[in-house]
Amino acid sequence: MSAAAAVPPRPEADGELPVLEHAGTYAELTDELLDKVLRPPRWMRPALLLTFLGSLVLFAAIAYTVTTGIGVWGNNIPVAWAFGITNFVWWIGIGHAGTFISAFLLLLEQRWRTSINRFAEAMTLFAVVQAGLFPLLHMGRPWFFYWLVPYPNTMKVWPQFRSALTWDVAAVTTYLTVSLLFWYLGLVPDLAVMRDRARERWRRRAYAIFALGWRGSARDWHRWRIGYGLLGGIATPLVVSVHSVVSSDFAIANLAGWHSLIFPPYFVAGAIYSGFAMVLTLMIPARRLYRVEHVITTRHLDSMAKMLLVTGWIVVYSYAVEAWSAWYSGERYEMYMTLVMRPFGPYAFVYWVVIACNCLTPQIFWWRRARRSAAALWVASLLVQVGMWAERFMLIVTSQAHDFLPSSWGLYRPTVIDGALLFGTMAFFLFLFLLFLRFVPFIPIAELKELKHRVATEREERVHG
Amino acid sequence: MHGAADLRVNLFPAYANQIYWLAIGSAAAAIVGAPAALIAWARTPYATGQGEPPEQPVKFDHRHHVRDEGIGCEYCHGGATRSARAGVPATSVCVGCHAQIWTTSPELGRVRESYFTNAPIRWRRVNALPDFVFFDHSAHVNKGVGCVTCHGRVDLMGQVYQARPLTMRWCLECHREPEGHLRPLDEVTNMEWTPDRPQDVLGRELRASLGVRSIVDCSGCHR
Amino acid sequence: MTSAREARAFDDDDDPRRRRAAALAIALEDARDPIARRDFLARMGAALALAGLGACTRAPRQEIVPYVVQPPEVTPGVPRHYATASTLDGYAIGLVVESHEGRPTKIEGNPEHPASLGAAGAFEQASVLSLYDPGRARAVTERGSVVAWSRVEEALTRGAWTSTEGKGLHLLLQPTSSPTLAALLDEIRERLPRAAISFYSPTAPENAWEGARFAFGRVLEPRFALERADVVVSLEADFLTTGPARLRLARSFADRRAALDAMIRLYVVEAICSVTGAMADHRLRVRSGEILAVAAELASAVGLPGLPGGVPPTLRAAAAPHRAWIAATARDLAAHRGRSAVIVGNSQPPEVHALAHAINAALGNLGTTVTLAPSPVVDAGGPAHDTARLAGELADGQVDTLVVCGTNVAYASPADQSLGELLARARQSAYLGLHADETAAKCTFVIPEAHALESWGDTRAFDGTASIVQPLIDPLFGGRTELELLSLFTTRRDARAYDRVRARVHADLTRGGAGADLEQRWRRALKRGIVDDTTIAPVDARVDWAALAKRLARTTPTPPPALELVIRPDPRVHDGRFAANAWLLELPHPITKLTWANAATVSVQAAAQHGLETGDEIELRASGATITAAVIVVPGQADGSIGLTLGWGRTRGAELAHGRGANAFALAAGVAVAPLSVDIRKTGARHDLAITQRQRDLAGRDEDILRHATLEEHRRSRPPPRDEGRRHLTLYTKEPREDVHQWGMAIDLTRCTGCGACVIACQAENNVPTVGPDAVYLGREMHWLRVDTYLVGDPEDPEIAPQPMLCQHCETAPCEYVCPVNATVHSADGLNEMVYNRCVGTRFCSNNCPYKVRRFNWFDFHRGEDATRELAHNPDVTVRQRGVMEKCTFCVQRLREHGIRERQGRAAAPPRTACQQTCPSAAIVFGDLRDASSDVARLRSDERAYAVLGELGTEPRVRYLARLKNPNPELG
Amino acid sequence: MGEVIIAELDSPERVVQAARSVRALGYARVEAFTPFPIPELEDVLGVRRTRLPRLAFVAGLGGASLALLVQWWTNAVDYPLDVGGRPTSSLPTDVLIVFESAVLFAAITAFAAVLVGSRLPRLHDPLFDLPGFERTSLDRFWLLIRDAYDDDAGILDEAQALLDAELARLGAVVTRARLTEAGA
Repeated sequence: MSAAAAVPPRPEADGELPVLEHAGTYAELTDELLDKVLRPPRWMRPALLLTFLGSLVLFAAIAYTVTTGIGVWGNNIPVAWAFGITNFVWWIGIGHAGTFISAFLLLLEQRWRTSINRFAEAMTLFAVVQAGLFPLLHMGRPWFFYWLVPYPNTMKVWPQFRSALTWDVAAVTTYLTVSLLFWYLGLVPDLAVMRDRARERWRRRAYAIFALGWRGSARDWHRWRIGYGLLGGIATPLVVSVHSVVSSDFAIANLAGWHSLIFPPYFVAGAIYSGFAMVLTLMIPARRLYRVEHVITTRHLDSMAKMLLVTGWIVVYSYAVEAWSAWYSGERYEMYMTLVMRPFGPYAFVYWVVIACNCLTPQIFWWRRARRSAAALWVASLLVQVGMWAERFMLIVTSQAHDFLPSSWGLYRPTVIDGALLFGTMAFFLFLFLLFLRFVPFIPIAELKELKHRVATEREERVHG
Repeated sequence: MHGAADLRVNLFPAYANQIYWLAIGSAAAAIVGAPAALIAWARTPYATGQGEPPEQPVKFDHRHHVRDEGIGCEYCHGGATRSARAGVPATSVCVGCHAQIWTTSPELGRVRESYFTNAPIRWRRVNALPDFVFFDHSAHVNKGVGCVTCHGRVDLMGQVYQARPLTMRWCLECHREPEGHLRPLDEVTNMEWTPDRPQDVLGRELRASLGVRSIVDCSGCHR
Repeated sequence: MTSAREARAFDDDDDPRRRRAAALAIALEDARDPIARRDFLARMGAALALAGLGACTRAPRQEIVPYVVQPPEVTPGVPRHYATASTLDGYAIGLVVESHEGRPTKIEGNPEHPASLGAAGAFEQASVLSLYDPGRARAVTERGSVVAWSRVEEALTRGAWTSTEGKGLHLLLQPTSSPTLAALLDEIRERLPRAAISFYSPTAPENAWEGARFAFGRVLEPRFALERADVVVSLEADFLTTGPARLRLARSFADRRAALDAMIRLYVVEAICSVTGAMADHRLRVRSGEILAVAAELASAVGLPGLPGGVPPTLRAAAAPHRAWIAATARDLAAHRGRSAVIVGNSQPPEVHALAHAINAALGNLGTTVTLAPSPVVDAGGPAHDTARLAGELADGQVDTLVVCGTNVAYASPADQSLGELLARARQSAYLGLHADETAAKCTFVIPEAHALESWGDTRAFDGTASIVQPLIDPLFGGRTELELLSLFTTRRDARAYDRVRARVHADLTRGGAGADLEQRWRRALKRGIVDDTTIAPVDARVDWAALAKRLARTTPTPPPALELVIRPDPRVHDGRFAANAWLLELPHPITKLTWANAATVSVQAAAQHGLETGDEIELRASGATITAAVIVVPGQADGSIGLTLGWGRTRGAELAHGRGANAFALAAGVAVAPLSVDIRKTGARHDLAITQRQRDLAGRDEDILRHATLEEHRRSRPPPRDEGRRHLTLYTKEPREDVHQWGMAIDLTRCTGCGACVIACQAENNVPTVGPDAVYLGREMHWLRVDTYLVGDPEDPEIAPQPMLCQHCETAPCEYVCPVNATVHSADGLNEMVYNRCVGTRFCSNNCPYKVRRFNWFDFHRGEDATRELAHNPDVTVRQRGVMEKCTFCVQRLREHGIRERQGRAAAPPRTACQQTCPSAAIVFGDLRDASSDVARLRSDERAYAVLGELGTEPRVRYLARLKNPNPELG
Repeated sequence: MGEVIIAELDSPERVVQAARSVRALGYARVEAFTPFPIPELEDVLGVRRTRLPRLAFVAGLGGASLALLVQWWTNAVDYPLDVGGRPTSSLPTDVLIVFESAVLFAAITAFAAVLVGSRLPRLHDPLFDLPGFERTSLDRFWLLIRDAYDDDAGILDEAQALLDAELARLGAVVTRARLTEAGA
């Protein structure tokens, strides 16, 4: 039952669009948000089934790869890394925007983060799950994955900690754990609400088990707020460090086009850029299908569009720096890679897709009308995601394809299994995301009520001066 | 709006908390404990294959041959001083003596059958190293490493079993500080030898005199 | 193909060796159950480990199987080496074969053998794989069904020819120089005078023999001593990789190449690019048909005083456009009288050979750089080498019994002789061959031939030196040697090959005098691989100028066709006899880098003219037959020529090569046949050519990768002061340890010809798997050592520069610090170790290696291997599993073995890597850098030495010496 | 154990005023149950500032030092290997895993501290028996006065009446209930 009348957006105190237009009481707001879960929409079951079938494609491709060998992919010498690592960097990049929204904007106390932070954080979690698949699946002998962890074995041999891959293991597991804890801590109060409001007894029991017995006393809230803020505070530098570590997979190598100091900030900006794009891609349809335009208002669209513009420009700057530093360094191999091989080599098409999608698309957000049109944002977000995947593919494959010795130049062609893995992970990601939407309120109820209370008190002060 | 009344019933009995904590505690213990258990298990004698004498085609008793008859190791396993593999005696070595004594013993039926039908005796390997490990007997035997160091007191074994874990960790201990395990060359096959002087003193001397190096490079054993 | 089990049922013959072999074959058959034990473990291990239970399982029980009676000389674990020899077209190359407990695993050259000097070519190295080829013929069959040997004995010794003193009996053999076989053939001729004996090989040097007869009136073979030559002119003679003395010539040529103060100069005139052409200082691109005119022009330019009337001008007309080039060459030859040589390839007509002999005579080379001697090959140049007589007799049905030994005549003979169909005309025919191939299909009896490593025999090198061929292993599939089969036609029907060879060699030894210590000298000949003083003395031959003039006057040069088809033996499968050998099929062609197929090579202009590019398919029509083949554009090939190699398009007997490449024989072509006129049509289809190196251009990186210059440029531009002194900035100061060896390698690019022998030697020594054409096309070949061939110089007529590229064992290796599990680390003695059992296959090390010399096991390449094929593995090297990285280890198994023996005072010579040991031109030098007197230390400090991609800071332990050429100042 | 007074209010401002007045009346053991966090309540009820950040910081340090120790001991002490000529242990390459490990330990400790601090996780809690408690997560704001009937001196004797008057003024629904056992 949607209580919100189609009230025209009233300017906020600071002249911005309103963050929340909900006239009803707390109870109405709570029940409205709970209905999203307690009475799932009609399309939920078929969507779950469809994405589950997609996930089966993924698991089939994984099983086939592990039992037969990496040879079923298109990888070869010199291009030993291709779709596998591209997907890994792309997925973990997408994850970072979720943490960025829920943690970094929490520190900045940006109001517009409240209604979308769990949505984004869940996207992070499932993106990192997809990303975590590839470092293991990508190995030639995945059944010895545990050798990457320093456990005392009967061989007295340890992992080698100068390699970026051991850093990756630490970074991805830490990131997954911190995201999970941060997401779950924010979720506990809402699970308590579900425990109290669900109809059937077994459903309330189920939520009660996950709500950990949350009571909502002032002492609990105090500890929760400090704890949640602290996790947010920890997660923000973590985001930067994780994607810097992921970028160091390439930066510590000596390939032309890989080893440049711009990579860590370049990858982090690129990650947040593609992450916001994914948030938009998921949020705009969810917002319409669940009819919560009054909770996820145009203010959110506008802010996210600005974020796309900002990170877009950082990425453009990074491309420019990469090309300029190659030219300026005068080193033959770097110049060949960035100024000849990428724009005009065998993978030139990918390079120009990157330029079009990553550099040109966000420029439309200089205009306010574009920033506020959901359709424009959705299309732009898809283009940006395609552009960012293409950018990772270009960075990774072109540098390996035309390396130092011309005799070892070679090309990479994807195989069916590569494609199955890429789309399989997309399907599996959507499947997990739909499960999240099915069982957990994707808009944080407690935080939203607090926001509603704060917005109401501010409006009182403004009116009564 | 949901009827508020019917929601009040308490969901769980009082003792549910204990079960809850137990469940969470055991889950945490499993996450930490399982790998630890595996790590510990890998070091048990069962995992390293120690102590179980495999079923051999002929019941050869080292106690009798070594202690009673005083046959030295090199008589049957002479390859140790010259080759990577110490080797197992050909049937002709057994028949060398057993053509004269115990010629009709049922225990030696398989030996005689092997000798006359020219079909080798298929012994079961006791001290088995993985395929990717290239152990060289001659390198060790000529550097003062005794047979007993790795094979244990074979002269006391009715049926030969693996006496040492033979894990890489175990080999590395000796490769790191060979002094602790060296003996004079003429004592290599002496199972009952004990150092007359403190082992580290004797070891340092032997290490210098025999030119023993501490090989911890991977290609020392893996190639 | 019949299984070993059937073979056993019928093999009742008495030879104990054959019974043991049959038992062995059955044991191997049983060992190859569908899920081989090792494979089950790998699969089981993978499943368990995936469930994280890897630590729970224990290694399953293995077996130790000792001897019943241990031969005194055998110590399990210590390899033994035996001398033997391999024969190609009748000429021997002495070999030393390493054997582990009676199982030959590695072939090396015999340093004392004149044709080997310690080196071995690709064919010799790969022959160990042919021994264990599971596709070999396994049982004696009669029209497809297995029969006993006694049936063959009874059938072959009965026929009309027994009563007509052998009329109707026809023996078709491979050309041979074996004294024992020659004696046996004499025995047969004496007993059956009217029996016909003929020899056939598509690559026999018939033109050379005929050419010698023109010049000297009798068949003589030239022997070239390039160590004494300053100038060499090659008329389409690829003497560095073909011909009986190829290894020796490669060594002497390379020696004189590397002696910068007296650097040899090479002129080559050829149509198709060849390895020798790549080494030429000046290379004239002309059609193969025009070379007769070029030879005539050269002869007249050099001046033949003895020739009445000089060289007929009609012959020289076609060479007009190249007169200047030829004149300069002639002047250079004249300036080096007595210290030069003109060499002609087998594909050139006899007249060119005669002219070359004339030129050598005129220049006074005869006796110094060129000596002539009768051929060691039985009946060389005689009528027996002409199959026309056999074809005629078969056609009108006069042949009662035909015995074909070893030569796959049905496939490997020009189609117009149609020997393939005619074979069926004989009443009964027997084929002795390694494989049940095309000829076997047409013969009544198929008898498995014993591989060279399984048989007794003897053979002679190019200079006549006899070598005894001794078996390393019992015949795996009950094979028989030629001697044993042909013994059926002599009185001593069941004489064993060993007895015949022993008798023959004793005769040679006693000819030399004292017969007392015969047994001891027999053993010495066996041990050294050479029978003393059996070399054929050179003859002081005089050119018969009158006959030569008459001959030249009679030859009317046929105008070369617009587009000629030039046929060459294939550097990998020769004439098709090695087509079942996976190593050779996957060896990249020295020039085109193509594997698993042959292709029609086309020049750049011809390709442009016909709108062709590499990978297109064309239809070739010549002498009434048409075949289709893929195209490869080769810069530097003559415009009017299309090149095609023999030996491909096999249909039977070479499982791996069936249907691969185009069969040149179908166009009625052969090496000795003059180039055919051909017309081509683009069919529009495309071929996925499995080429290992697609990018042939150095992209301006010559300075970093392959430094090349002329001798003058090198002398003028003294290289900058050694950068070794000024150690460029590095964060990692690590001085190599003094108390252990510090291994290093130096590769002299001036010496390296790019022949590829090192690639096969490395593959044989280190159990490197072959992966098949599709995997090579994807870029997944496994060679640890590859020969990169770049095109340098002007793009129109570029120079081909080979560079062997292997792991550089860098001191600050970029591959080591990126491995997450310590699977590749540096040893104290300077080796970059690759620990297969620790590798988890992230492949970051391959990405970070600037030389891209790391190979990855994309699949389990050893899984499908037959139990017989697994016998070829070197027991000292791990056989790698799926998902593991592998690379050159500087033959660490040899280094460790040497280290262990050295510390026990049993040390032999310093260790040598497999590639160094087999390199014909001694271009690869390996040794201890710490020892200043070692060659490698000297070469590393040579002024030509440089590190590939040195400024990346990898500090490689391999140094390359710049590739120098010695061009004639006149020709620029 | 014992009798408690529950005041149910319907807006955050009123619950803050109610809390202030209850505290003014001298009641010490007072708790509030609200659907969302209200910072002012914490000061009024005198909630001690949690030691969680300090705990997390210490855990972070522990994680960092553990990571540094593991990396140094494994690569430089237990099995030192020559890897690309690089030093066996160097800070620049170790610092990344040190930071990750610090973050991991800090986060886990923070999460655990939040739960353990509130003596969670629990399935059963006597508070759940109080009628209408489930509304505290929806839209009702509760005040729970535990020492309403304790007879120690701290509380004014006529407090009871004043309390009822004040709560009535704020429109609170006041009920009395018995807590079965010492629910925290």
